[in-house]
Amino acid sequence: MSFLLRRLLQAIFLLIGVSILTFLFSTLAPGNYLDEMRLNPQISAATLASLRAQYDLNRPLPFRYARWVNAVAHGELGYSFAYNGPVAPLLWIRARNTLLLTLTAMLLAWALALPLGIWSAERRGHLPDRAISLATATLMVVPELVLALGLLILAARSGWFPTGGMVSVGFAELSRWGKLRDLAMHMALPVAALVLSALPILVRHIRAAVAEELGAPFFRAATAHGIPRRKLLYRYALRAAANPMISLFGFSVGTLLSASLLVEMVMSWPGLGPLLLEAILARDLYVVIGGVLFSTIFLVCGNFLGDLLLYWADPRIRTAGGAR
Amino acid sequence: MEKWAGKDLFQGYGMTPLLEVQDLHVSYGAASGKSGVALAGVSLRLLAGETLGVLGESGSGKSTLAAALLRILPANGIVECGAVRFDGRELLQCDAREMEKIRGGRMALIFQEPSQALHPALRVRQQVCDVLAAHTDLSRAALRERTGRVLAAVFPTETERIARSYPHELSGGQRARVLIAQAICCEPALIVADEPTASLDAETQMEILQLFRRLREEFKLALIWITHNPALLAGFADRVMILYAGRVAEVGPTAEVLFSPRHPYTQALLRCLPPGLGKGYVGRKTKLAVIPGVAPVTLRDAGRCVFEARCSDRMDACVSGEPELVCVAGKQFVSCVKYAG
Amino acid sequence: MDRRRVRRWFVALLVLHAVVGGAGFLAPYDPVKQDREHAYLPPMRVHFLGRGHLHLRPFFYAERLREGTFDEFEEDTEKAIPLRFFSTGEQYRLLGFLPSRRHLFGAEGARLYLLGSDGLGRDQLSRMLYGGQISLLAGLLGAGGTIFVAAMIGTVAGFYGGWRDTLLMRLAELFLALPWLYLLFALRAFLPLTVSPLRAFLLVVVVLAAVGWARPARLVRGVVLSVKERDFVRAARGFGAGDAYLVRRHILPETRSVLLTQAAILVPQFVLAEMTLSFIGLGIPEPVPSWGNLLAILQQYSVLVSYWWMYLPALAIVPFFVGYQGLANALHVDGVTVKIEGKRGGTHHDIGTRFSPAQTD
Amino acid sequence: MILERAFPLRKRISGGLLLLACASFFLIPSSMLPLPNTQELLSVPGEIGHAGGRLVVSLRAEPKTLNPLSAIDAPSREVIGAMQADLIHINRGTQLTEPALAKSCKVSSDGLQYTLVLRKGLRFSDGQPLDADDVLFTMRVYLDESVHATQRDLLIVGGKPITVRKVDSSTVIFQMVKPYGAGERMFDGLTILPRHLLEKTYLEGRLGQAGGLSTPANLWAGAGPYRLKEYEAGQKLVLERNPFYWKTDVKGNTLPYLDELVFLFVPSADAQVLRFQSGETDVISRLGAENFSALARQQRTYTMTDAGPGLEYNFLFFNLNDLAAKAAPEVTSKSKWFHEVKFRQAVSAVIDRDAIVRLIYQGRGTALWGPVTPGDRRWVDASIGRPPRSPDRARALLKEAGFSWRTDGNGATELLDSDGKMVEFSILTSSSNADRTKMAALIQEDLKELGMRVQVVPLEFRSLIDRVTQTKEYDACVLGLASFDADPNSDLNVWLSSGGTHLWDPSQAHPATPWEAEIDDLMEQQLDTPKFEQRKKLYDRVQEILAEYQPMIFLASPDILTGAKNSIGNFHPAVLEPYVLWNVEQLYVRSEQVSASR
Repeated sequence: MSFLLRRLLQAIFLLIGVSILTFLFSTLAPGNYLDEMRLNPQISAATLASLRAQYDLNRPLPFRYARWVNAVAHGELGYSFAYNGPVAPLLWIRARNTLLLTLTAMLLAWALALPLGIWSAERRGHLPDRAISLATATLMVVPELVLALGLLILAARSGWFPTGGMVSVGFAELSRWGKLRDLAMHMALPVAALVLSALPILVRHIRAAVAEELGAPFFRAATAHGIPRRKLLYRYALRAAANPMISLFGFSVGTLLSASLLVEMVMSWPGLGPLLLEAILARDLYVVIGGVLFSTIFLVCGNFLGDLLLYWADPRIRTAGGAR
Repeated sequence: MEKWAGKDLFQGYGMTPLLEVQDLHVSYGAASGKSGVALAGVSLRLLAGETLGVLGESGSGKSTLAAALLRILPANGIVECGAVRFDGRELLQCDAREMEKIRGGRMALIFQEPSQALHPALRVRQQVCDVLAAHTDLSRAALRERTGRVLAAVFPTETERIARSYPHELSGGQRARVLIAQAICCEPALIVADEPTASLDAETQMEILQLFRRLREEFKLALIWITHNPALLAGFADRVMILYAGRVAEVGPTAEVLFSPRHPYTQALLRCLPPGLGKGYVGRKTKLAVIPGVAPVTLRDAGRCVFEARCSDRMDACVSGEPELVCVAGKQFVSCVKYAG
Repeated sequence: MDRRRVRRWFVALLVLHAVVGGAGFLAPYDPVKQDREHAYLPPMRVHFLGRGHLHLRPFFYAERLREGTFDEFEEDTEKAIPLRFFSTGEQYRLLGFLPSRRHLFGAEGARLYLLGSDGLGRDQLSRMLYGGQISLLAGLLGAGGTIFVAAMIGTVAGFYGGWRDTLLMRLAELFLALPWLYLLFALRAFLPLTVSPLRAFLLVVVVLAAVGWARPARLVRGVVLSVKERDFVRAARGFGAGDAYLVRRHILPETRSVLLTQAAILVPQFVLAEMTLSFIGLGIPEPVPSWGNLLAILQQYSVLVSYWWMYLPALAIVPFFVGYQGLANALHVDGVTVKIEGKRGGTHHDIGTRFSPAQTD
Repeated sequence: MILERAFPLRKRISGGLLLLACASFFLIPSSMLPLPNTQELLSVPGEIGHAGGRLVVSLRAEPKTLNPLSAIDAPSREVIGAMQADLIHINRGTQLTEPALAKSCKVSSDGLQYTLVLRKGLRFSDGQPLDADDVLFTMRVYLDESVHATQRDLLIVGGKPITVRKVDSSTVIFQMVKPYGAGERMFDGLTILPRHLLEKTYLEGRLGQAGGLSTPANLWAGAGPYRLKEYEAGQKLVLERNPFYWKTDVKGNTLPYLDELVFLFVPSADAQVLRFQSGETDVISRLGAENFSALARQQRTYTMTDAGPGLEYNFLFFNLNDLAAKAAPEVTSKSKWFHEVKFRQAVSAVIDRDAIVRLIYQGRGTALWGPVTPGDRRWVDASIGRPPRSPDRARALLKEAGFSWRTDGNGATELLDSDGKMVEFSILTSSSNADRTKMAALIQEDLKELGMRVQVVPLEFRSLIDRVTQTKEYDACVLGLASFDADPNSDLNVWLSSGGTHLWDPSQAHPATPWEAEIDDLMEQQLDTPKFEQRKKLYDRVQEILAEYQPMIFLASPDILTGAKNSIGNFHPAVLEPYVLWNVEQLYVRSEQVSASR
């Protein structure tokens, strides 16, 4: 219980730290939301000045931060300059869309990476391993951006998949099955891009971790006891190799909200990514801070999950008292 | 002179051996292309219920022998030639599935270093249970029940606590007992124990040895007991085999090999025992100059006696060819030119 | 275990780096020199046969724009231009200091675009070669720095645990959570406008390294945490081994495989990070080429569908990345075997003593 | 629930009518109320189309608001343009004004009074009538300082806000203190707001925040061809046909033709191209030349159209701010070069504008020597010289200004100023605009020929604006501006020395140079001059001064490049925003496609 409490406290401190630093960075970054209006000849300096005042942009940083904290205390995340409205509802819907995408991608990536990594580790130095190594190396070389674009071109050329968005224009008119199919078709490309970019890293880590255990004495001992190969690999080796993999898993949960920024941009997936990037470029301060806080919360949860899993998977840590 | 080869050696025994190894050659390949020979023509026979002690210094091929018998050599280990007949089956010809059945089933291996031979993140009960599950089709309940019985056999007290523990929560001796439980749970005909007590203190060693004695009786076990400590074999093994550089230096009944060794190597080996253990060999503790990496062993055909360089009784004949095992007295066989011809 | 494989990859990488290092000699032209008549010129064909008979010296035809188009060219078969090897051309400095005018090949009368030209008529081959210099330097420096910092922090956190662990890991989380785009904008604002491109970029690489440590550090910490509990470490501690000794002899070697895997991932990642940076205006500024710059242009639909030779820089990167990963794998396998044979006690002492692992690192 | 909420409303209606009103309220939905016979509709020329169908358009970013008062981003303006209407409208095709909600406009002889008569029977998209009170309300809102309406500055003429008064329910008179040169054009974009929906919000002081995208469709209305149907965050905005629209085609069919107008949010230009290419969107605009050619090369079911030169002008400008305060020696010496007219003229002379047009716009653009592009047909000054590129002339100019050359160790020439300092500076560009970065690279190479050492520094857009308008720490910058109207007034803030967009030296208290003072004078004069010919003469002079003193070195103007599926009828892209949707009420899907897409 005290363990949980301590993690919670740490999480709160982390959130405070992140919010303060984000505030700080945002002030250090040159320009502000109103700069674009500066280039609009229709808008006079007087109007700009009054807008600045309205948005508190000429107030000192601590004042703005205090205001924001106060708003958060009242369950609001601040106000979007660009959208002229509260931040929280803006973020919620997009966070949901992002999660739909990244969660699917993450599960799929792990589901693929585990057998591939283990197989590759088992056949270390043999043809399958080499083939997998080459494939992961190649995938790693291809930048995520180019990968996503390549998939898009493929979609455009072949016409098999839609080239972006989350649902078709006529989504509302479809049957339930049609809707599901439509969503799946739209998800196929971004998920593929995310899986392909995550896969090489996962496979390599899993391979490295499992390969280490395959030569371990306990593994040979278990072999000598005639435990079937499949069980050996998926239970003994995997379980023993869990430690680094759990860290990685915690990380992939933690980055669920932020991992897909580029892919969302390219595939015009209505997630947090495009919103945040646009907000950063437009200096829409509170949207950015809100978004960062959202992803921080996920990161905290991911780490927490990772710790819990580690605690569960490695009894040695457990007996050490969990004092970590 | 009787040759140590083929069946003739056991004619006197008058029964089919449980395990018969013939002319086993094992080498380790390195990706650099060179390969090293770990076993160069080892042959042995074992009867049901018999205990064979295998004695040798580090690097003599003891562990390779154990691994080769169960075909769990590391990926770069290759059985070059030879035959391993066990229980009427040619093991080197079995497919992977058959081998899985035999390992831990009819033939079990007990690893050295009990602290590392157990999975660090699984409970003891689970690890024993997994072995049982691999070889039987028992229901969950039956598996659990039998696991409990097996554990009770090695841990008369505190059975339940130990069953629930993780390996790192146990003492060295307890871990060794868990390994034994894993090995005996499917009532094998043969257990290969690779220095099972090497890392234990003397008292625990004795306890484990005691346990083995009991189990040997109870389950009619044949045992191959690999060790570098001759003291453990006295009064425990039926016969002793001395390995040197992947070759059998000497083999014979325990008492004869330990108390009247013929091979210069055996003699040297026993000379470095602590005083008071072997009578007649109490002397100055002469430490063997073990030079790792001086390796006539990497050669398949050394063309000379592999011990020649370190031998105190060197003769000219030592370099003229590899000596063959010859019978010197009763069931005692030695590979040394001194006794040849 | 596999000294030969390690050496093989190492030599392969060395050759690749030498190629990039010798860009001045191998590249026929100055990478920033524009040729406004030949924008988006596809790779030229080098001919051996012309007008029915074999030529001793390979030659190519000058190309000119097809009437009324902006990116379609045709060969001017009237103008055959012989290829000259070891020709004199624009001045360059080999490896940054040796001035020379000698190029592997060149031609007089028209420029030869072996790999085509970009939107401003700059030679792609030259840009690829020169671009590699900056990108690789950035990748190596960045990854080296990151791994160093990560190993330090991860080990300290994992080994000492307690408040140090908490502090460092919270810090890592903080670093992972922050919107770095902002910081980079802010950083650019603080930089003077006209720092030399290389220096501006190296600075950003340093920042990236400082930012990038969080993830490998966490992985290292995970490994250290579990290694710390292994018996041989406990044993060593029991023997009275000091912290420094333990870390050096037992903990750090165990983290090696994770660090190498991370390094293998990081070098390419840092090369690619430069592309993202170029995209937001923080990378190597135009017109200086870098692989990031050259790839960033692929984001344009038109380039992606019309000018296939603009993909070629991606191919240039492949051998390097494959090389790095091959090297890391070879080292990595090595790391694993060290552990099996060396540290986990003498299971295979008989092997271990004879095939002592190659000390490759 | 509905009853309870409806009740207080009905209470206002006096006793006897209550029952009747109550009945009609439930029986006849307001949208079904018969239209009065007296409705005066505007009939517009063009192809006769078919009713029905759906048009899908992509927007580069999500619109931020539906509220015309606070919309400043292009996507919002594009969406609002389809939902709202103004009294007098600038026809994007002809670039001339034409009647819209107002059927006539009379200007008094002194040019100070505009009498506008509204069409009869006008209704907002929710069926409520639109009359003079709505116009008064709208003007009141726009002029209210606390609302921060972006249109407010336009409505202040001669330092005084325009006043409005109502004559009768369909006639209003706009009164100003000084004549206004652009005249009726100022009414364009002044969308008439529905008083019945917004007055309460306005009085509560929350009008600026109203009209967020999540506004329920029944609480938002306009007089434009389409009305809000639904919004899905991050994905799309769907508009539906406004049944009360006031235009018909020449055959008397009510407009608009389309049932639905769908805006998809596609956050990158290249993704927009892809979706158009794959047929997911029907029209595309704001295309880069390379993407345009790439699409044109594989056109199948769509046709690409080059609408001709637009109003965007790209230019290089030097930092001409008075930086005496920051008297770092290298800043002052740079400032000295930049303030030297001959230096700027030399730079202009050596820039290869044809190469810019060829390499960046693939020929789909025009080289510029002055600020007005050929797309601005009525205002372009044809007499401005178009000297070809001449490094020799540039060198002569530099020599006259006291610069000299020397050869450095590597055999390259270096330009030195009269103090022997090497000429070295940086050019900022927006990193998100590939075209301008490329322009800067071309200029860099051109200037190398004069021995100038130039570095291109691509910066993220806001950082760049911050440098140019706030900190003023820069040497030179490549930027582009797009006039939103073909009238000099739209660029007033760029040319007036007091203007915030007077980029090279913004917001001056007093004109820093005589020629800037002259431009100020000329611009003020044309503002008060109602006659086009006179204004043109004044503005021509402005263009000549700019071309001579080169505070901005004008480079090139891209064509407006668009495309549409072959099935879209009445597609006539214009060079004014919104390039393809300006006649959205007339766009239609050809009949075979309507049935096919269903």
